[in-house]
Amino acid sequence: MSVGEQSWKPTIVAFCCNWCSYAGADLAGTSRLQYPATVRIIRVPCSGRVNPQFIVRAFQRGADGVLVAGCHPGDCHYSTGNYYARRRFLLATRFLEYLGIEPGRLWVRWISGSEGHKFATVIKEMSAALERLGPNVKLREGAL
Amino acid sequence: MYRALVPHVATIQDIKDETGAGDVKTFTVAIDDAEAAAGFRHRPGQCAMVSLFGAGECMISITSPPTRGPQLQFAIKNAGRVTGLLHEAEPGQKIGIRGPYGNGFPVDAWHGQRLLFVGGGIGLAPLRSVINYCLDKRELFGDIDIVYGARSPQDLCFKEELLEVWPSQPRTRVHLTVDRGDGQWQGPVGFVPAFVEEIRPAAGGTIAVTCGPPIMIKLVLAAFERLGFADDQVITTLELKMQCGVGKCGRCNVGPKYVCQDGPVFSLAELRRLPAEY
Amino acid sequence: MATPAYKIDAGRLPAVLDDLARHRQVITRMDRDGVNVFARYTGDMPSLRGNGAVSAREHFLPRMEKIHGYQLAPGEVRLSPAGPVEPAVLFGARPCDLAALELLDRVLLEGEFLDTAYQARRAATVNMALACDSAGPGCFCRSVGVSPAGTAGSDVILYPSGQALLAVATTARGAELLESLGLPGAAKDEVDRAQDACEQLVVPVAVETGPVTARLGQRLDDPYWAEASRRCLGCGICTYICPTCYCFAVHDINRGSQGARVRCWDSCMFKDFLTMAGGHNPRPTRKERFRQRFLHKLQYYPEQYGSPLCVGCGRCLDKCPAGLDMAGVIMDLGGGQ
Amino acid sequence: MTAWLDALRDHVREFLSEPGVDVFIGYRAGRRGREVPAFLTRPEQASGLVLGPAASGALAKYVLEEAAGTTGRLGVLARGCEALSLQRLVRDLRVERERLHVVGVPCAGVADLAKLEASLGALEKVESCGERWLVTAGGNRHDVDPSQFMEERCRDCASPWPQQCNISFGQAVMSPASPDYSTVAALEALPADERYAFWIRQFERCLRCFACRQVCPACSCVECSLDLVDPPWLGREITVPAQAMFHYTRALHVAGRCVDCGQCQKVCPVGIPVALLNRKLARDIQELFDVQNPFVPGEIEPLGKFRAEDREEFM
Repeated sequence: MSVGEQSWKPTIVAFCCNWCSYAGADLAGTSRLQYPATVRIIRVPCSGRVNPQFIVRAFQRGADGVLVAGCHPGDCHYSTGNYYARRRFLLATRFLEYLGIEPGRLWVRWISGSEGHKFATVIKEMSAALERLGPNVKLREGAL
Repeated sequence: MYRALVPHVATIQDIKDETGAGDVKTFTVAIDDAEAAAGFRHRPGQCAMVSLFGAGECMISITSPPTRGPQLQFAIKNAGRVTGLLHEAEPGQKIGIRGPYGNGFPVDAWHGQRLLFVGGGIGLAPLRSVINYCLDKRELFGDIDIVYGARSPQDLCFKEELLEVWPSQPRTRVHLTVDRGDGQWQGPVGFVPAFVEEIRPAAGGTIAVTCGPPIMIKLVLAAFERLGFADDQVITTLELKMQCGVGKCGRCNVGPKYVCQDGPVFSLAELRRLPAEY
Repeated sequence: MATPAYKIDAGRLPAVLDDLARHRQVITRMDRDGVNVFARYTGDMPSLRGNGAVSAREHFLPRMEKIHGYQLAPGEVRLSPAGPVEPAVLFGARPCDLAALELLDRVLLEGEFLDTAYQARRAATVNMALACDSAGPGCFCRSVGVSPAGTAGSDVILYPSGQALLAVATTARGAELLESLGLPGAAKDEVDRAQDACEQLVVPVAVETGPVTARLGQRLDDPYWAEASRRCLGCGICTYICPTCYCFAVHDINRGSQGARVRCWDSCMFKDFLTMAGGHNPRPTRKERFRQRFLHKLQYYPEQYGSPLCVGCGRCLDKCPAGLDMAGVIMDLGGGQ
Repeated sequence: MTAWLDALRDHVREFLSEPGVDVFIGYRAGRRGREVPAFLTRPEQASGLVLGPAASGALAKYVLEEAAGTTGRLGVLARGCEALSLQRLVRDLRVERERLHVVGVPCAGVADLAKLEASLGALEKVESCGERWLVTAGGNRHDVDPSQFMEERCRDCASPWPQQCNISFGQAVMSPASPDYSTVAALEALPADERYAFWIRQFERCLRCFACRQVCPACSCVECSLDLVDPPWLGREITVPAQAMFHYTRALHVAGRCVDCGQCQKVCPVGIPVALLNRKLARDIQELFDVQNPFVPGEIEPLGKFRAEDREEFM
C-alpha cells in the first residue's frame, strides 16, 4: 500500500479523562461537529493516570502526535489528579523536546464535558499543526 | 537462522478440562506438516517447547505415550502468562511445537522390575506418559503401583484412566488420596508422602518414580529412603525455567547439568551429586 | 614454504578497508563519543588502540537476533525465516576476543542441536586479529592460556610495526583473502621483530586458575560466596561485556498481527533470569547468582572442556563498579596474589 | 595518610562493639589500587577501613540488601553524595533513619581510575596528600593534580560535605559548586533533529545491563516497571525505540528524586551520558516548580505535590 504525500493525514492518539474530556469528545460527536477522523481516543480515568510511558509508546506504535486531555484545574473528579498531571507533563513536554522530538508533537489541554466545541477545535488545530510538521519517524518501531 | 529454535506449526485438536475448575487442561495437538509429525519421536518423560506466537514459549512435558499415534498431548496448568493465554485458546488454534527435548525415563533399564509411580497434582502429567508406555508393553515390566494425590477429588487429573482404565490392567494397582475430601469421596484422605509409607511398597526389585510439587517430591524422597529404597532405585524429575531447550541458552543448569538436555529425569543418586539449586 | 607476510602502511589502511568492504561488510573498531565499539566500517577511520568496550562476540551472537518471523490470521500462522547472514571481515579484534570464539564453539557447535545462526556467522566471517603490542591495565590473558600474539580463532594476524600493520595468514581462507588485496610484502625480519614484541609483551595481572578449579567442587557452601557477593550490585555489566558469556533469552515481539521470535542477550546476574511462573527461583539471592557465574567459568566449563571459560581480556576488571572481577575472584579463592 | 582516619577507625570499632549493630559499610583496600566496599561486622575489622580518592562512592545502595530481613543498626560511611543518597532511601521509606548510623567524612573528589591508568600505567595505590594525590603506578610514585584526574561528576559537586550525619570526621576540603548546566544548555541549543541523532547515537550503545538502575539510590522499587513482562513496557527487544523508552522511563522515574551522585553515568560500561538526562530534568524542576536545590531530598518531592498557580506553558 502506498500513501501519497497529498493524502497523508496525521494520526493523533488522544488520552482523554473519563469525566471531562471524554465527555467533551462525546459531545463534539453528538453535536455533529466536524473534526479530523484520524484521532484515536483512549479513555483514561483521569489525566493523572497518563503515565509518560504512554506517550512514547504511542510514538513507537505510529502516532504523529499525542494529546493528553483532562478536566480544567479545580474541576478534577478526584479533586487534584490534573494538578499532578500538569506538573508531570510540563516536565515531560520539555524532556521529549530534549530528546529531539519536535515541539508540537505532544499537546496537553483542559477540555470540560461541556466543551465539545473546544475538543473539535483542538483536534483541528493539532491536526493542522502536525500536517505542517509532517509524519513522525522518531521513536517509531520498524519492521523486524 | 537458528534452526533448532524454529517450531513446527501445529493445530490444537481438542481441549479437555481435567479438573472442572479450569486450572488444568489437556491439549491434544497435531503437527501440521506430515513429515515433521512423523519425524517427531519422543520417549516417555521427554518435553516439548509449546508456544503461542506473539506470547512466547514454555517447556511442557509430553503426557501422551509414544506408543499411541502421532498426536501429542500436553496437560497444562494455568500458571503464568503463556499458559494463561493457552488456556484461552480453542480447538483449531495454531500453536508452535518444537522438540522433543530431554532424556526421558530410562525405561529400557526397568525391564523385569516392579514399578512404583508416585505423583501429585499436575505432576502426574509426565508420569502418565511413562505409565501408559509401560502398560502398552505390559509383558516387559513387573507389578505396577500408581500412587496419586491431589488437593481434592475434583483436582484429580486424568480421572478416566485413574478410576477405570489403569485399575483394570493386569498386575496394576492404583492408590488414590486427597488432601481434603468432599461429600462423595470414600477413599483415603491425607498427603501423598505419608500415604506412600502406609502402602509400604517393597523396595527390593522396585523402581520408584516420583513427580509433583517440589515440597511433595522432597518428602516422598525421604519416605522412599525410610522404606529402604537405594538412591539409584529412585527417579524423579526437575523443573527449571527454560528458554532454548537445546542446552545453549545457559539457563537451566543445576551445577554442570542442563535440565533441558541432561534432564528432566534424574536418579536420586545423580541428584545427590549436584548442588541443590533447583 | 614460509607463509607470505604483507605490509599495510598506515596511509594505506583506508584503501585496504575499502577494498575489503567491496565484497563484504567490514566490522572493525570505531570511536563513538570516546567509547571504542565494534561497528560496521562505512569509510570513517577505525580506532584500533586498546580494545572494544564490548567484546567482539556481539558480531557472532548479536544482542538481538531474529529466530523467525510470524504472521497471524484467524486459524492460520505463517512463519518466515530470518534473513541470510552477510559475508564479513572482522578487522582488528584482539587475540583474546577471537580465542573466546573457540571456547564458545565447543558449547554452541557441539552436541545434538547446533547453534546454526552462530555457525553461519562463524563461517561467513574472516577474522583479522590484531596482536597486542601494549597491554591494558586489567589484562591477564597469559594466565588463561591466551597470548597477546595468539592466533586461535583468527584467519589473519596483524602485527603492529611502527605505524604499519604486518599481516600474516593463519588459515587457508585468510591466505586467500590477503592474496586478493594486492599488498606489498613485508620483510621476514620485520615480521619476526613485530611478532616477538607482541609475544614478549608483559601483561600486568597474573593468576593461577588450576588450583582454583580443582578446589571449587568442594566450595559450594564456602562463606566466601556470601561475603564477596555482598558488594555485587546485581547489574549485568560483567556478563554483557564478556567475550565468553553467551546466555540468551527467547522472546516474541509483536507488531500487530505479525512479529518475530527473537533471541536476545540475557544475564545470569539478573533476578528474573531464573524466576519461574509462580515465583520460584532456584537462585534467589545475589549470592547464588554470583556463585553461578564464577562456577560456570571456573568449574562447570573446565570440567567438561578442560579449560576455564575466560580469556583474560580484563574487561570485568576495568568495568565492574564494585571491583568484583574474574582475576580478583580467582585470587580470593587462592589462585595467586 | 589522612589525619582523621584513626579517629574514624576508633569510632567504627566502638560502634561495632555496641549491641544491636549488624554491620558497618565502608571501604577497604582492594587490588590494583582500588578501594572496594567493605562490610565490617567485628570491631577488629575497623583497622582495615580506608578512604582515599580511589573509593568509588556508591555505598548507600548497599543499605537496601543489608537491611532486608534484619532489624539491627547499620553504620555507613558517607561523603556528600552518599549522605544525600541515604537521605533519598530514608525519604522513600526504604530504610528507617533510626536504623542508620551515618558517619560523615569529607570528600576532595573521586579519582577517575581509568584515566589515571591510561596515563600512568597499572595502579598500585592512590592516596590523598594535602591538596595533591600521590599515585603509585607502574612501579613509580607520582604527585598528581587532582583536578586533572578527578571524575567528571565531582568537578561541579554541590554537596561535597555530608549533611544529616550522626557524626562526622575531618573538615570540608572542597567548597560547594553550582551544578554546571552548560552541557544541557548546549544540547538544547541544537536543532531537534541533531539532538535526536545525538541521543540515539548514545542509546544505540546501551547494553541494557541495568547498572545505572542498580547503582541508583532513587531506583529502589521492589518490582521495576522495566522488568515487567506483562505489560512489556520495555520487554527484551533491543531496538532504538526500545532503548529510548528505557532511558526516558528511567530518567523520568527518578525526576525530582535524583541526588546527582552521578553514579549512573560513572558505572555505564559504554559511556552513555546518563546524568545529562537527570540534570536536564533537575534544571527544569528548579525552574518550573521553584525548587531551590533539586538534588536535596525534601519532605514531598516536586512531582508529588502541586500548586494551583503552577505554570501552564504547554497551552
